[in-house]
Amino acid sequence: MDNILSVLIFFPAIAGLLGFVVDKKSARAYGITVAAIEFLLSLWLWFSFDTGNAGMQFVEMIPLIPDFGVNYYLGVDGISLFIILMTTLMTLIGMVSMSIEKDVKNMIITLLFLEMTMVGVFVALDAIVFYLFWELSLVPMLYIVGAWGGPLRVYAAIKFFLYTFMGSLVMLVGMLFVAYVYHSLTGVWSFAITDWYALVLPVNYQLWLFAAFFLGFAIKVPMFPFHTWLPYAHGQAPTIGSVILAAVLLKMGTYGFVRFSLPMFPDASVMMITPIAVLSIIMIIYTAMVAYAQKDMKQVIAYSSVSHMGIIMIGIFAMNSEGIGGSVFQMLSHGIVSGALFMLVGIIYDRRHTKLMSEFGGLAAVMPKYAVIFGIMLMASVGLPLTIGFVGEFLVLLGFYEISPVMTILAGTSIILGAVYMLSVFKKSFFGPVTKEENKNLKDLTAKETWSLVPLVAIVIWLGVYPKPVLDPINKSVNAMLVFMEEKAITAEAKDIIKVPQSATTVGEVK
Amino acid sequence: MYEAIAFYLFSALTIGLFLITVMSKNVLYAMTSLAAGMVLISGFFFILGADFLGVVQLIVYVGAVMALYSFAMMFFDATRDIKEKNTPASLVFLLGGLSALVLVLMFAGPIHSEAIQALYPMHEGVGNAQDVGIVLFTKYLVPFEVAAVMLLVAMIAGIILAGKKMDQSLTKDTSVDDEDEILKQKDAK
Amino acid sequence: MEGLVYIALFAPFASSLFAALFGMSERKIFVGVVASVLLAISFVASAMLAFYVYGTGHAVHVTMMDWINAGDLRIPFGFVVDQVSVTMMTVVTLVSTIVHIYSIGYMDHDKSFNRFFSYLSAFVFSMMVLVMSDNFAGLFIGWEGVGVCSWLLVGFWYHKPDVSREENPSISPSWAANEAFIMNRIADLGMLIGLFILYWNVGSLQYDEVFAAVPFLDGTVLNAAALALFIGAMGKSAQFPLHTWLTDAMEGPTPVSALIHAATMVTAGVFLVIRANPLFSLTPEVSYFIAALGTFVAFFAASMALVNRDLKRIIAFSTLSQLGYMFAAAGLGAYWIALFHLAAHAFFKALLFLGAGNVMHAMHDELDIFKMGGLKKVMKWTYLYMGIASLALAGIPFFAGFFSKDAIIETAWNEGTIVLWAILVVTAGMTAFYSFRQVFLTFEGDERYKQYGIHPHEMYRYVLIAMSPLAVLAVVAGFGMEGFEHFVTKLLPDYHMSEHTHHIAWILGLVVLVFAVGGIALAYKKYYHGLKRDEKLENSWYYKLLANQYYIPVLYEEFISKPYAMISDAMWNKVDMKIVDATVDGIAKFLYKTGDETRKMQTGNLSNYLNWMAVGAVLFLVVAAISAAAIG
Amino acid sequence: MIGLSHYLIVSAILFSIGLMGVLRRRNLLMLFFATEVMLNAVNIAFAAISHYYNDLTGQMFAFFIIAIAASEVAVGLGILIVLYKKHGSLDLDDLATMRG
Repeated sequence: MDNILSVLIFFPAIAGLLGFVVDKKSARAYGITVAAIEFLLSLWLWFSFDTGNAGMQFVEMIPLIPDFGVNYYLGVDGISLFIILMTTLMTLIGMVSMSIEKDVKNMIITLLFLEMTMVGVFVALDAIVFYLFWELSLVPMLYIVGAWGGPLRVYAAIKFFLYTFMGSLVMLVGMLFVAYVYHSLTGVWSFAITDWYALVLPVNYQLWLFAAFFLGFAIKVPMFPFHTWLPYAHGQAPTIGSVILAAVLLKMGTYGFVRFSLPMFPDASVMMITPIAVLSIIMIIYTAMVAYAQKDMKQVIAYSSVSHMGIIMIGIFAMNSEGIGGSVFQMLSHGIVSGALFMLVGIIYDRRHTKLMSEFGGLAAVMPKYAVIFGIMLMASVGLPLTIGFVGEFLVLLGFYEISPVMTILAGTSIILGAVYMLSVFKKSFFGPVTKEENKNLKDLTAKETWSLVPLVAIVIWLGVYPKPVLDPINKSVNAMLVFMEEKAITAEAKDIIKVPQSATTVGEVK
Repeated sequence: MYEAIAFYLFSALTIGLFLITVMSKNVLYAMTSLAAGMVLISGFFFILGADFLGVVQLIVYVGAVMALYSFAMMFFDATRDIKEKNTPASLVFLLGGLSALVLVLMFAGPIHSEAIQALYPMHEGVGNAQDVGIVLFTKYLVPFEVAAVMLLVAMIAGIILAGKKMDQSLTKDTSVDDEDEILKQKDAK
Repeated sequence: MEGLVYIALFAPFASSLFAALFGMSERKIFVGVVASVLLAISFVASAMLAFYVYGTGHAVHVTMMDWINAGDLRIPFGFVVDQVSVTMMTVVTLVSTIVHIYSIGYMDHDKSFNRFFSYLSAFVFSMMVLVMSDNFAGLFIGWEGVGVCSWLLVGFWYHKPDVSREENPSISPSWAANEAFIMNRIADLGMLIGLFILYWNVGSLQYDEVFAAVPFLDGTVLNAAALALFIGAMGKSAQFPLHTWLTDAMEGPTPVSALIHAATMVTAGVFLVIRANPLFSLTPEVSYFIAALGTFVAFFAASMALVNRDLKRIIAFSTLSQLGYMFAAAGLGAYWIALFHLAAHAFFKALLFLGAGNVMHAMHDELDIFKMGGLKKVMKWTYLYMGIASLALAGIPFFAGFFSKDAIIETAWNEGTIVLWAILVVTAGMTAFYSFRQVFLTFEGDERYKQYGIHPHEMYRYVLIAMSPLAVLAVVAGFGMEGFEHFVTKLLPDYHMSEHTHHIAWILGLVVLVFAVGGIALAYKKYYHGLKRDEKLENSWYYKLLANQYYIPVLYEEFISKPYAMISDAMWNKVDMKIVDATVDGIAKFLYKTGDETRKMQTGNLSNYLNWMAVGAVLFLVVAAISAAAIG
Repeated sequence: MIGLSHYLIVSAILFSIGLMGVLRRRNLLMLFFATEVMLNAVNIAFAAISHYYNDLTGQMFAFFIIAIAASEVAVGLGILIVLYKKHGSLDLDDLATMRG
């Protein structure tokens, strides 16, 4: 299976096309089967992944527009591998847990197309192919929010689409410019990211390009002050939409920073550490406070998502292996935990048709299983050791401490503020007496819900206790990236700040 | 010296005449001054040594175009002053003046002409008409033929538009009118 | 020996999982029994390890597996059983075993009986991870783990509604649980920062590597690291200003208070300081700060205990006060004395709490000592236990507390910190007074409970038997002091009184004793013969100040919680909606409006179009002219 | 001595006059006149450049412009006549039927 990546991309798409002829009643089963096969394929990808190799693997290259160096160029490394796994897993689990009654068949097809674009973004090694999937991913999401959303769905969907689209257009200009510079320096057209990595750009070019890419990625992340589309999108999206949005789509932004901004513009990245860190810290503290003020349970999770993305951002700009590795790990952790939290909110919404916390209270007594799983996810969200949330957050803060202790302390308040809003949600919804009559006879988790959540709980604990199988490949690729970033950096400042771990400099040493 | 005198004379006259064309309320005055201006422009061409162009200018503009205008004016009531709601003069003079100012400023500046190379240089001792002819029928043959076809098309179009059945509207669908009338008749019945 | 380490560590974990299996089902006695047995196994393993370490003097060090490897960071799940950790292990498992057995009786009417055991065992597991870990990250796992278990257990009766602060100072169990968790998180941030400082300066978080490297580090770095770690310790050990959660945590079931909020978890901060003694002994300023803060808290907490009416809160304040003593000792460099006081305190304080639990059980959850009195008739065993514990707490000779507390006070004198010494001595007197005020008000005097229609009864016999080891230890633990010193100073720096102090030791002891006995005598005089309320005193400002905990919880609420909620709300409604989002929408609206306005250019009149075209042409001309001028 | 600039300036002034005409007039016929003025102004510039750079290209352009102007007049006048017949007026304000 040399072309496993193409299979991963196009299997769901083709299956989605075939889905049009599937009977409406069996659409759901069909979707779950396809998603399950896709997940198994991605597992196979992991098992055949050579963990000792830090470079790109399973590379595929087919020329698309040879005159301009546009190739269908795919590959995975330790950084993207697990995000792909998470994508396929969350799609599968999202489908299993899906509670939509209306137009299930269309939803399944949309989700399968969405899966194609998401996998495509994470495996693309050609900027044009990356951009193509990046923009394509907007369409199914637009459709999901706009067709199955709440009362303000059209507003939310259009806001989501236009906002992210605007950012990515600027990014496209940046990409074209990089290709132009590449052409003028080497005489060859190329859109391959791996070729671009070799490009040493002057600092002022780097700054401009960094800004262009930043806009595209930052809106997607979404960084403060570009975050306001997210609460609307989450607030209006159906549960499955929120799950995919929080788990995967936001990761595209942070993944973009790791894949493009850092290795291509090391000097600019180092120069931008302080502004980005300041934005991220504002994002962490400010959105944590906003989350605390929310009355709607889903909005709390939505804003907490933003807050956690801030942690991921500062980790990326820690410029050392601990920070970046921690960030990539935190992407997975946030994907799984926030995805699960959105699913949990969806479950209570299905029962009560409200997400206002004032409508709940005392649910722990009525729905103990639900409360337990919610509690575990909550603890993972606030970064409790031995859950998946801790590893990433710890590494990120540890990594960033080297850059700036003061900012680390400020960013570290996330562990306090996170606890404040999360515990307040838990207290308002689950603790206290059962006051509302409607809540007295709520059904606990059904088998379907349990089976979609239990794997996530298992992963949350497994990766919290034993993150090594995931952390090692990530680390390897991050180290390799740092090595060439340091080599490539022009300014002395950047060379100084980019810190290659000792274990990566001594080649061949096995610890 | 004569060239300078001629230039200034022609300049002053063309500017004056064209101003009349633009400002006059009477179509006849406007057309007359336009024709006169065009004659003077051909004068410029002669000063500049573009004899053939000057002649063409005279024939085409002063001859053909002006004749067309005169015929056209017969359809309109030419003696009457045109009543029109002119655009506010301030805007006109602002824009016109501004463009004149900017253009003049640009053209008054020094012209860097070192880089310019003649693509089709004129030849010493050869008449202008000969030069033009050679270039026109070699390098510009295709555009020339296209222009010829265009003129032909324009001629036919002019004839069709203004020619036969001039008492009938080309835009109104007469058949519809007929139907309307039939309907009206039916209603009347 | 490795096997024993794993047994000691994982028996509580197994117990927790086992109980969790039945977490949502009916009360099953065997769950409690199995949990207690597993805990006892853990205790036996710990005790065997203690003998092994005592006998051989070698520490047992095991590394289970890698946890986090990233960059140069290597964190394994490694466990070390040395003199310090084995002491803690033994104390923790012993007290836990007793508390587990006790809980079978205490929780017998609770429908969440199984869940309780699951949490309780999980707590013990976390605590074992905390004390046994061979690196700071592992310590942090345990540190947070006990925090979560504490959250679960304090909020165990989560179904109780929130009430006003006047009715119940801790509002509700769930409120208290959240408060405890959040306050601990504040401190945990400090602790994390400490870990970061150590990592970036040493390159490792393993105890042995860090402690080997600290002598070579810069003074500022050491001070920062020590201070940051101590902030972590302040949270867990509820030192001022992060102390309010401890008394509120009394909302949890009493066995929880005994185990977590008296004997084990709250001493984790002290344990951290003792564990990191190579670091703290290099930072005299920070250490002195620790000692001073400890002394202050000892006095501060004791003062609040003087007037409190809530049985459990009095004991909680006394815990706080005793933690202050421990920090004072650790800050002054007498690490082994601090550890000894920690162990001794664990025994008698757990006993005291369990006794209080008996009273509570008997009084149907009534905690106001003004409503008790004369309980000795029905509860003589409990009276005996609480009496012993109070004597030990008050520092009456030959009880456990006497030896350890006396040593701490002596240390303060020895270090020449006379102010600290004086405060500690006065506090010793206050301790004696409030302990016996509580004992006398509960067990002696008139039987006030009768007017509330309560029929108290003694606790089950097996519970009382289970408590007996604690009682014995509270009496005799002090006699093991020399052996203990010999044992732990193999690892910890030895601390000896100077010759001079040694000579006047008996005078110092006598002074403390006079204060202690004086306190008891005062309590006897005032409360032994029943409650005589003094309206004037109770209305005086200082009485109210003490009774309201110096108004600190109210201040926190008024100046931190409420403003935070207000600012958060403003951030959402004003900033996020009105500024950030409005800007985005504003841009969109601007574009839309522009389109709407410019649409009016489409008049359909050719002349207007021509005008616009001319405007455009002229603009282009101007631009061209300017750029030409700029280039030329 | 008369230089290229002189011709260009005259051309510019004539062009601006034509532009003013286009702006000012509402009568279609007068608009045609103004357009002719502009076209002729440009022709002067072409001829002048051709002369001063000794290159025939300018004159070529002028020829084609004249050709186009002639065709434009032919077709345009035809349309004007049709319009006049239909509306009885050549005033643009009366012909504003394209309102958006």
